[in-house]
Amino acid sequence: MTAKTSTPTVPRAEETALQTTFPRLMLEHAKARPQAPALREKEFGIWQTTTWRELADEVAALACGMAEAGLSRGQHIVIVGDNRPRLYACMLAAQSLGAIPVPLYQDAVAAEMVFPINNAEVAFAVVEDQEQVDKLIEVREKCPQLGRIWFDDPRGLRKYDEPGLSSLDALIEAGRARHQREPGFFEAAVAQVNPDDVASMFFTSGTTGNPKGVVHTHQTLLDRARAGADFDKLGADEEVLAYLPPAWIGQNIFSYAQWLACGYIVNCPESAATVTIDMKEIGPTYYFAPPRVFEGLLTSVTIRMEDAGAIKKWLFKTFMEVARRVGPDRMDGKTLSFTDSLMWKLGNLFIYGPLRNTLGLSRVRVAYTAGEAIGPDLFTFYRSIGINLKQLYGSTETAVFVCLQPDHEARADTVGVPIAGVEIKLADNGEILVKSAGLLKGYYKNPEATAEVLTPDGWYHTGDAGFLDSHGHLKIIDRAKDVGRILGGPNDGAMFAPKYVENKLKFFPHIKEAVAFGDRREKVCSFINIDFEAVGNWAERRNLPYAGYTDLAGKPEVLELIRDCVEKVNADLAQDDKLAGSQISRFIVLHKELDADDGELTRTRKVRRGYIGDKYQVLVDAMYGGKAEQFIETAVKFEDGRSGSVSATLKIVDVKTFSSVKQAA
Amino acid sequence: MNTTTTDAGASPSTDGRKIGDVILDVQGISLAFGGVKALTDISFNVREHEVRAIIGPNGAGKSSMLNCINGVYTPQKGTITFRGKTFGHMNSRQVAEMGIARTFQNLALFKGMNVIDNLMSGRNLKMKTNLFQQAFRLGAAQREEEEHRAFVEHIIDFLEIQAYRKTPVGRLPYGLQKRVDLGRALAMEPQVLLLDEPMAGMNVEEKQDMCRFVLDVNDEFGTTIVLIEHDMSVVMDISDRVVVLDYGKKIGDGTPDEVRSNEDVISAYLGTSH
Amino acid sequence: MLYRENGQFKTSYRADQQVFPITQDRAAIGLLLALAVFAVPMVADEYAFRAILIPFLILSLAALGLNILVGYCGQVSLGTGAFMAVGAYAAYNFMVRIEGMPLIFALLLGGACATLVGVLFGIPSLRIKGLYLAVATLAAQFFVDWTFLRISWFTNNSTSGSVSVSDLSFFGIPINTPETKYLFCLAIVVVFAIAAKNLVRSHIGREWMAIRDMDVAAAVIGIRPVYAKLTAFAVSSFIVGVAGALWAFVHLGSWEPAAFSIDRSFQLLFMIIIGGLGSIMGSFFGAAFIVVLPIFLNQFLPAAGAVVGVDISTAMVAHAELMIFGGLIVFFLIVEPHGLARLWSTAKEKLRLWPFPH
Amino acid sequence: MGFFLETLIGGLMTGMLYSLVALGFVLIFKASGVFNFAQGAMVLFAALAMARFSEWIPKWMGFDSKVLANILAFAVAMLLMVAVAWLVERLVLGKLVNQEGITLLMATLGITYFLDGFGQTLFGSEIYKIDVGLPKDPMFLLEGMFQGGILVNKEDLYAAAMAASLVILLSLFFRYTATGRALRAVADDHQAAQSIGIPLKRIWVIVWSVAGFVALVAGVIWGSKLGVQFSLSLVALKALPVVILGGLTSVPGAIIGGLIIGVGEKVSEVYLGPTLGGGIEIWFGYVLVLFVLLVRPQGLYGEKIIDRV
Repeated sequence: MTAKTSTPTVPRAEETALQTTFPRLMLEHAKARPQAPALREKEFGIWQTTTWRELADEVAALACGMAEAGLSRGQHIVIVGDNRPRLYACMLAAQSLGAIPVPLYQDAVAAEMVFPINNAEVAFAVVEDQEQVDKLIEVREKCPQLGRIWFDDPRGLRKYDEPGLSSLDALIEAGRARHQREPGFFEAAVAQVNPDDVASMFFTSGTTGNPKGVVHTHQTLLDRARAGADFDKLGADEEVLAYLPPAWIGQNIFSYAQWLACGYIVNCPESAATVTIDMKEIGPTYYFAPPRVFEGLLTSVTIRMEDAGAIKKWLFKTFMEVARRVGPDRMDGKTLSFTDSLMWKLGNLFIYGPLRNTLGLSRVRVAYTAGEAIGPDLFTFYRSIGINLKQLYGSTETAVFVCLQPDHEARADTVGVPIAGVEIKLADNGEILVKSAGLLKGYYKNPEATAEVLTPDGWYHTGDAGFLDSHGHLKIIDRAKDVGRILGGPNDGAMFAPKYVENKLKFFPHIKEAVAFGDRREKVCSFINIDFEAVGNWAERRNLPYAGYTDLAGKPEVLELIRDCVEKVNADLAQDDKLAGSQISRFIVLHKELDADDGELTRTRKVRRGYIGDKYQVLVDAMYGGKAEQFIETAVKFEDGRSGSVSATLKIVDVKTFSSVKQAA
Repeated sequence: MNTTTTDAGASPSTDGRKIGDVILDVQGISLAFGGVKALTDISFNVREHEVRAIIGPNGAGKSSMLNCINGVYTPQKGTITFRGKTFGHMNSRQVAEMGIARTFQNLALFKGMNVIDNLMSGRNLKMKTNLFQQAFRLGAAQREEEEHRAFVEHIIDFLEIQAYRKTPVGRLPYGLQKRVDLGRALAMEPQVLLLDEPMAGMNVEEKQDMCRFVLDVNDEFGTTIVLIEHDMSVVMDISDRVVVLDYGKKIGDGTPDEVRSNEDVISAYLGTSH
Repeated sequence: MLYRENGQFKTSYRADQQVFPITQDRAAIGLLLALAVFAVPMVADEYAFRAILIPFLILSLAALGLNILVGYCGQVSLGTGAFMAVGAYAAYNFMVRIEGMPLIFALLLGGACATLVGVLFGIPSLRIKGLYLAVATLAAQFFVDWTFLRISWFTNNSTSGSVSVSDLSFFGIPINTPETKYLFCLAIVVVFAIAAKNLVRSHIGREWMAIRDMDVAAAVIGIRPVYAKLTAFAVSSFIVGVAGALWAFVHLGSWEPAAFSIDRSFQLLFMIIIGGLGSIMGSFFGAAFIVVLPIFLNQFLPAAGAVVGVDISTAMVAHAELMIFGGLIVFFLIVEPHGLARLWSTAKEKLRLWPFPH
Repeated sequence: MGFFLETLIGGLMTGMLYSLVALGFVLIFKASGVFNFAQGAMVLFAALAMARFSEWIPKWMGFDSKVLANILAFAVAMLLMVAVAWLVERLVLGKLVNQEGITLLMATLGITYFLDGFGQTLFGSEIYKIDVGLPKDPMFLLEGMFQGGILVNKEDLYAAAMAASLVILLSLFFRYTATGRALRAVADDHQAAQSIGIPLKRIWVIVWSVAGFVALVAGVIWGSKLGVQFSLSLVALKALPVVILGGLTSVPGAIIGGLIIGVGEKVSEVYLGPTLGGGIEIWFGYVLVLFVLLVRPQGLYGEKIIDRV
């Protein structure tokens, strides 16, 4: 393939200073500022603080203990659990020994853990609590090599007599003893770890087939972590709330790699139920969330405002108007007219400030969204109330940081400029290729997969289709492989970018998920999942009675509501002749929510288009077969693990499409 | 306090702890209000570390029995022996000091206080600073407050009510209020815990939770538990021995199985609607 | 709305247990105190001191004391006036009978005597509850009234039955100008308010509230009703007694038993009902309200009357006052039994959640 | 001896009047669990109304038959009291259902203040006379037995007689009329009463009206004795200990209590007064009650309270 565009490598500062490892960084912090807080966890009602010194000691003990237990250089150790200080300590401990922590999703079912554990011949595991222990015990006979399991929270485990199962307390005790005997051992071990040794392995929940273990070294992770930190001038005084799954590289970068790179403070919430409270208390200065979280927040805001008194509603409406008008300009650093800035200041006093406060975002200096595209309304909302929300582009394989949006240059439809140390070029099929010091070393024990994404000359195939716009900002259209062609029909040969379409749909608060079909077909059709909370409220406000999700999804009024959204999308698509062909002509509002437990979404809630296409074949055929409605029965798994089935007869809705602007003109 | 517990679902409550000797012995208790006989000549005993249930139809005198044990009512006849000490009647304070705590059938929380304060009030026996120290929060008083707060926080963690810590108990849903009630009793670090219909008026999940907590308490802290229930099914699963009362008389006593097969009990229960 | 609580997290129980855990509140209260100490003396004139500020402070103190008994421990007392009287006359006797008795000690000793009497009349509360107790406390009221009226020893055999004190001083600082009197009261009130707050948030306070909310449950967890109730009576009467002494010494100067009649008792009761039962701050709200309202009416009603062409006599104003008080009591009992304090805290909650309603 | 009997009888007579006021308390407490502090205010209010209307009505209607005037005034005053009863139920009690006794007590304190203010605004605050033609001249009894006989104030005698007959009347009313039985039922158990279809609200209005009637009579008697003025409302404070002594819920209790305290305070005043410096009656009743309560927390005739858990 030949490079279409290419950005020159930006020469990177302190190249050498980066030649370090996570454990070394920790020890440096412990030496430089032993009393400074490294971690906080809300437990027993207050924020219990761990200083760098204490952390270092704990890690030393853990490392010695693990060494005692036989964990050695190059071996893997799985870490399963929520964000807990001691689990972080365990990762550091493992890395101190040159071993490789493999964080797994704590909400994964036991079966999903078998592959990673066997794939990496894992013999050691550190888990959070009884729940995880039970899972590992369950998979044990499938993974005989899994010899030792340590747990953080002993509640409920006192009477388990499972071989090799013991508490972290015990481990630390053993470790302390070893540390007594061989005081030098720990430092020596740390010294032997090189920046180019493998630091961690992250299993990417691939949309198809087995997950792939992405191998990263201390060097790759730290290089990107530092680059990101430099880009937004992160310091040691940042406060971060660690609330996303640690197994996800995003979380791992923000509350682990950058934590050690910058030495800021990571705070762990008390429990899933208290995250919002804890968020409000901590008020992070550096915040990261995938769009769905921001979406959730916004939805809750709108819903809570529904019950507000007339005056408040009026204030809210008026000042959100102002915000929409002047907020973005303000954020982009443009100078505002006197009245505008005055109005915004008023709004800040009455609405924005309090809003930021109740959301826990008052102190945010930098907030990122990534993982998937974010809706323009959503994005502008946060920026307009004075939160410096920006997009970033990257993936597990690139150690996250590829592109970032500089302050004052954040757009909803681009993902920013390539940051220090990143080269970008486009393949002729529009796929984005990346080269940086942060690229994965390869997929674990999977050379062919590695070969697919890594060219011999060190370019990584992101699998995304996109281009750099006139300002040098990267614009993503879709997954390269998903970009298809319309076959036959009026738009024959037109480009079909399903993800792009789906996102445009999902940007409407009432639409939760969307799945678009159209590759090698004559027109585009789509499945749609309503957002139960939002649409439910919408229905209540029109006192439209409904009995549960399926019923609501079937209501003609709701279908009308959705149709409007879809038409808007079509009108929008028509603006861009490249994408005009992707307009949606028919859709079905699904009778059940797409769910990861039913395999319809990935653990990171990305839709598995292919799988869904097969599962709901009848519906797809019905849409293309021109039927008006279609009966379907689907098996579902409930929260509590029981399984049952839901059935419904679904209306198929036709939507108006627009002729491309270009053609019209 | 050590908050490790065992999951009731995973293991029956009897293993992991061994039932000891008789700790509480009730002999020939009779109680009457005016003319009305509430209890007639009730005798039974409770062994250390066991879960002992008192069952019977509504109005069988179960609560009255409890109220006699912890000194709310004074029985006209009979004695209660606790750890070898025999009493005709005790006042509630003595009972509390001896390490007997209880929960109440229809919630008796302190409505005006939040969860923490309700639990803290359960620590009053252990708080020693005088008025003056408290008035000026002199070191001792401050320290005391902090220590006991820490203890109480462990109970909050144990009962999984972190999210409601500072909520006035009045605002909590019924099931949670029951939990707080239990928490207040636990705050006393009791040796014997009297539970008055802990599952009354609860839905299935709440009942399961409560069962788990009860067994956890019994299991973790070796607390002897005397509980009243009129819902047989619950009792039979979690208790070691059962006393059956009907119209203030004892009509059965033994293991759940023995009781289940006891004619009088069956008739008593068929006689009442459940 | 004004609250910005992000970053105000607590890393110790001490920090979590402060009276005002929120920075903004601490700031506000600090500001308020500063104003009271520095700004007020500059702006207030003699009338303001004599008619509003000093009575407000002293009655707040008395209400505070009563609130501990009624609001926190749930023991209704209609005899508060009596305990004030005891404080006043006891303090008086210490002053006149002991050479060079410092004012502050006289006040405290007055409080001590009130404590004794309070505990004495509190003893029935161990056996009798609610209404019966309320009436029993009236016994204190009438008996004490009578005592100071008829037993001339207490009034130092003054022929007129009225007694007076003069040239007060606080460790050499003469307390003779309205301003000094005001500051003196302020100081005492602040100290007592802090102490009271500490008590009600310590275990004794929890014992009181436990008795109030559910006495059987309280007994079962080992709280001794005797101790809880009597301490409540003691603390309450002590504060009330000191307030009484202040009222007599600082506010009145010369007085007779009528100054502490049953009407005073009711007035204080109203203060805590309107201000907020079981709330320290409520005591101040209530006092402020009931001190200011009559003054307001005296100004406002005649004026209003003049507008509609009716001339309103002082008697009518007095009657209107009675009616308005009566109406307000009923209103608060029905609409907001927790009084102004609750309104205040709800408002505060709303501000914290702003712009959200809940 | 003669002198003692005199005091005794005097005591009994005042006692009778206490009982009358106390009866007002008991009625209301039985029926609505409200300890009606406002009873005294109602007495004052009723008396004021009576006094003023008996002046005004002849003026307005231009006749001067004292009897007629009194009858009309009495009727009007009674109507007023019914109105008050109705308003109290509508505006206060109806909104405080199932509240604690103490809250209700405080509410009636509010009512007291309101009525005092309202009454004096309507009828003025000077001292007024009620003259229902009670003979004022003294009479002597048992002159044969003691020399000089026993001096008894006729007025008192009539008053006591009226009081007594009213008391009897009411107890009969309670025992034998349907409303009376309904009242008792309500007193025993509100829910139950409601469930068997007794209209609580109406009952309450009735009770308060009856109480108003009692207040009126008391007001008339005391008024014609001492003249109608603000201090009249303090009669309530006299009656409080009587009620408590009697045990809140018991009609006979109220009567006995009244007599005991009436006699007690007269006798003590006469025999201890001089030594203690007089004015004992101010507190005698209360201190007596205090001690009785220590022995019988529920008063002489009250039911024993058992805490159920």
